Amino acid sequence: MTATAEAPDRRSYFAEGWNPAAWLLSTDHKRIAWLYLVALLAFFFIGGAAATLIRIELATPAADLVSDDTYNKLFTVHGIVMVWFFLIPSIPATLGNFLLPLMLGAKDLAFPRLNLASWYVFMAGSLTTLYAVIAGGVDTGWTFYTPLSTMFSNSHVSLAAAGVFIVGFSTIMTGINFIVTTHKLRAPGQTWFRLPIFVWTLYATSLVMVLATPVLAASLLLIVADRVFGIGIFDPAQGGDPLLFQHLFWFYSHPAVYIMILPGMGVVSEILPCFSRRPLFGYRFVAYSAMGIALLGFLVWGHHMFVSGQSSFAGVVFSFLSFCIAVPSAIKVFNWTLTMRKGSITFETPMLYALGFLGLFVFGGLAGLFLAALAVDVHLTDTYFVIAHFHYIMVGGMVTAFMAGLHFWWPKMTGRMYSETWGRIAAATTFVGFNLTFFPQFVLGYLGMPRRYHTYPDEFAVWNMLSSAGAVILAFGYLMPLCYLGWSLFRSRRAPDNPWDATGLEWQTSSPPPQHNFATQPEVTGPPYQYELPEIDRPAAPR
Amino acid sequence: MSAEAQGHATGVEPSGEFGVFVFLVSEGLLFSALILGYLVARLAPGADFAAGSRELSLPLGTLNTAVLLSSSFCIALATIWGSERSRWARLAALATVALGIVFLCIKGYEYFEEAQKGLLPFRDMSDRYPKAEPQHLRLFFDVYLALTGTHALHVISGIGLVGGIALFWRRLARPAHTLKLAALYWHFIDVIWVFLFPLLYLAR
Amino acid sequence: MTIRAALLTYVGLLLLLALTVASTFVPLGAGNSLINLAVAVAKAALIGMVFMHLRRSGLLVSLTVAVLLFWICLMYGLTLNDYFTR
Amino acid sequence: MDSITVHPIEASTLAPQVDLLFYALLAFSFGLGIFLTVLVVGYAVKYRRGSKADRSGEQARNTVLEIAWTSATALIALGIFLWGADLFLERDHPPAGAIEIAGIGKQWMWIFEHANGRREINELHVPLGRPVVVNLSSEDVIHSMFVPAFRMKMDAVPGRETRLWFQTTRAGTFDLFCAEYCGTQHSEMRGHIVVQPEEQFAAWLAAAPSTASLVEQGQTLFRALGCSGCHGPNATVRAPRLERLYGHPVGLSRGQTVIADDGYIRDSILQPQKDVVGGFDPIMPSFQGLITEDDLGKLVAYIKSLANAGGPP
Repeated sequence: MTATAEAPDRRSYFAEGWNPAAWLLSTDHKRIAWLYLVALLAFFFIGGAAATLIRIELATPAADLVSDDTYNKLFTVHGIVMVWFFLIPSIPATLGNFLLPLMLGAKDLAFPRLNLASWYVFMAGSLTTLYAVIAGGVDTGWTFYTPLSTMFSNSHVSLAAAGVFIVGFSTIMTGINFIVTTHKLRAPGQTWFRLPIFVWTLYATSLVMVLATPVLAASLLLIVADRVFGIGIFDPAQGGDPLLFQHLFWFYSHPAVYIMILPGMGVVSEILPCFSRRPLFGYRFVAYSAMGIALLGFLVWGHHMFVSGQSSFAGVVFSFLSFCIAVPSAIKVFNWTLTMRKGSITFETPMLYALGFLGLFVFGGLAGLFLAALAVDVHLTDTYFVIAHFHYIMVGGMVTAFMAGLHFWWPKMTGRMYSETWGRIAAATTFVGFNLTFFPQFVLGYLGMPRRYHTYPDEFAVWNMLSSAGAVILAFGYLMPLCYLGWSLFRSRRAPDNPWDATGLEWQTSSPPPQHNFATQPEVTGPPYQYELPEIDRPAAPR
Repeated sequence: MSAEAQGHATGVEPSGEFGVFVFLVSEGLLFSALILGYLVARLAPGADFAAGSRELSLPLGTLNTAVLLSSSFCIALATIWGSERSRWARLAALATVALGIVFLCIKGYEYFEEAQKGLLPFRDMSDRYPKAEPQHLRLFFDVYLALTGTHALHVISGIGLVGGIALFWRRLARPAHTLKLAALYWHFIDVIWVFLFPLLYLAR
Repeated sequence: MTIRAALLTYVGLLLLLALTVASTFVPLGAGNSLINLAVAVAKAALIGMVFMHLRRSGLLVSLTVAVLLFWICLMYGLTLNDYFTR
Repeated sequence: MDSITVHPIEASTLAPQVDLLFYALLAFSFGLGIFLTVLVVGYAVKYRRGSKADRSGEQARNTVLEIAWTSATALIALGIFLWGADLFLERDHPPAGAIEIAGIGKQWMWIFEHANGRREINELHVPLGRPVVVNLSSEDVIHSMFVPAFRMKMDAVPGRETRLWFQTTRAGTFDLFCAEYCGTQHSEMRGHIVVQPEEQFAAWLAAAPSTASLVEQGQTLFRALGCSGCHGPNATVRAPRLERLYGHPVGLSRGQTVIADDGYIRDSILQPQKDVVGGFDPIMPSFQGLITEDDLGKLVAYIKSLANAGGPP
């Protein structure tokens, strides 16, 4: 505990012990982050494979690759895996897990064993669901709408729901751990307004995790109870109400969208200042807007239900609240943009991804305005417009931010640099591939193509073909980093402690960090993002 | 907030307590969501949902509430004695577990009786229940089973937790502190029942 | 929390239980539900304040409990907003 | 279709109004999106490392600016909200004199029933220019009736009745989709809306195979199911009479008064114990699960037809 007689341990966490137990039983948050990273990447490619099959099937209007039943199971797997086994834990459980203690100047999270347990719970849950998928599949869609899921589906709904339920526990554990860590383990001098924005967004995300996930648990519990015992709380034949399920489900699932996007916003808030060599513009407003989004995110779930039979009055209320959440999101975008002003900008891979995020997030967010506007939503809801909108936010936004963060902190995590050239090519490829895949879907949705359609009328063929073509490019964009990042682990030059010349406590320790993160307890003396222009761009001293 | 701002200065103890409370918030929302199902059914215009309440056994429900309140009292004593390093702490914890088991037994007996009457979905109700119109009763018992079942699962995990601490008392680094955290969970289960009892048994 | 405080709380809880059960035998219409709810809140407050020593916990823990109550209000308010206006 | 479509056909009175808002939003989004893109790309080029741009006088915050764009965003959002909500609320007010059609979703087909009893499957004929109300229900899971050309969509929820209305503006055949995922053959649950000029529609309707009208079928069911045994004129059991019921207030045993609308009649058949009429015993059995949505619609139609029948109650 005290740094008295012992010499500071300079061996990195990465080098220490390479037997399975040293990784699988480690309570070191940095190693647990790796456990999560490997698991999540596997799930990302499982979900991606399902998406690929979906896009191949949809390349032509007729059913020519898979049967309708298989198609339904494919999009269900894609949804469940991507939402719960990739997007929800993506940045928090990997980058967050790795960086939160480092950014706070702490030795570990508040509850290291709980952290390890959360990974095992995650694996138990996700493998349960995966087993349900292999054993025959689930065909309810990731939304599990009743009474389809309770009374009419003959697939493995209970098992899949149980898996998701278990993964929920892991999410809550991570949330608790992050909240307590942020409150209790900040370095001396690190006041709330000296925290990096990434910590703010992780904190906001954790709040949402702890407050929303139990409600998902309740709704899944009731579905399983209905299938097993016939507890018909959602069953109209017993006087229950199927819409209650939608209320409970979206009470979780809309805030869950913010679990997915908030950490991405945090990552971008770290990267933009670093590569612009400028402090983050309007730091306090960005921090407040993260908390604002976490709160407002709970008030808007009814906008998924405008045509569901919910009362018109409730529809109007939820529409109004949905427009309110546009405000904090817009604040962030304006502040990021102005951060670049009068900077000294360089375009390394993380910056390219971050700029890509900015573009895709802006257009995805603006599409949200269409869906919040009641009369327009009546036409667009349950069509490909919605699909395009949330993929712009979750894939264009979140996955791009995840890639940005992974490239930004890769040298810190591994102590190795990757190929900058390949990094830039991959960033550009994903950006182009993404837009080609998902922009046509906006048009398809406006034309009226409903989502979850296995076959479709001929008039939608051209745009679907374009979208499928884009998906091929996108797939290459995601496979490339897997190769060159993997390669960099073995054959690549060693990274310096602070390759980007960035501020923030995590860059003050070695790359990769030693087991207990810091040789001496760091102290924080000023606000974050104290970047200065390099010599070459420094203006003449003002008079 | 002054201790807060110090960050590292605050010890592990408040972290544990704070962590448990954050967890209880999560648990609280789980039950709130289930109770919302109850409210939606009960507040629906017309339906005589609360009539199902008359089919429950008020004496057993009252007794069970008293049992659970007593268990809370027991574990409160256990934490007091635990902080005084008294041997009584472990005994009080065991008494808490015993009361928890009594609670489950009574609850189980109630389920048994209700299933006999054909009120629970464990048996086919259309044959068993004599009235022609089981509609509202059925929904009431659906909600009843979901709420009390989830609560019973929490009692079971509480028994495991407190029982484990009592059994492995000597092997724990700080048994009294661990017990204090477990007690928070136990009291929380009690608070949930305090709301379930009037909602289900006293709706009439 | 002293043993005396715990004992007093316990007795108080049992009295409240007796009160709420007894009140169901007096037909008061909606008043019954109101009494039951009030008693439940009182019991929960007793358990929370004394047994869970919320009284002595710091601002942070109080805030945590407040967050729970606030979010329950959000959930109930916005959901029932639909059911009452259908 | 070979040409690339970007704009769906407008075929209802609502469609151009929704499109106006849609294109207004599109213009705003592209305006703002391109402005931000230009700004980001512009800054990226202008302030790239080593460029000759003037970097003096930079700020890390500007509270006035923050407040300005926060309130600007809020105001614009409020404007779009009001516009969208205003248009949306029209759905609660179908024009008077609309023709009513029963629409039933069922895995995996749409069944429509006209007032005169003519049924069609996966096709719906409607007269041009007349407002049409479709009363939606579902036999099994949630479906959603979606006609892109009308910019109109509504879920059909089991256990209750929902409603959508439209008024067509051009003749032709338009796509009808199920928009809510409803199981294996969800994407096959498609059909057409055939909009015909009034005379043609009337001819089509009249050419119906000689089935009885909905009301007549309802009357037959009313006897077949034994409803008339209690509710009929010669009934021995004391049950409320149904003449002049629809649209009139009913005093309930709980002391409240409700207006007997479609939902009330429906609920009274399926859940008779829910709203018992004052002065009567709760003896009616439930028909939940015993009759199909289809038959339920006929019964409701029959009971509605009794609204103007008979003498004073």
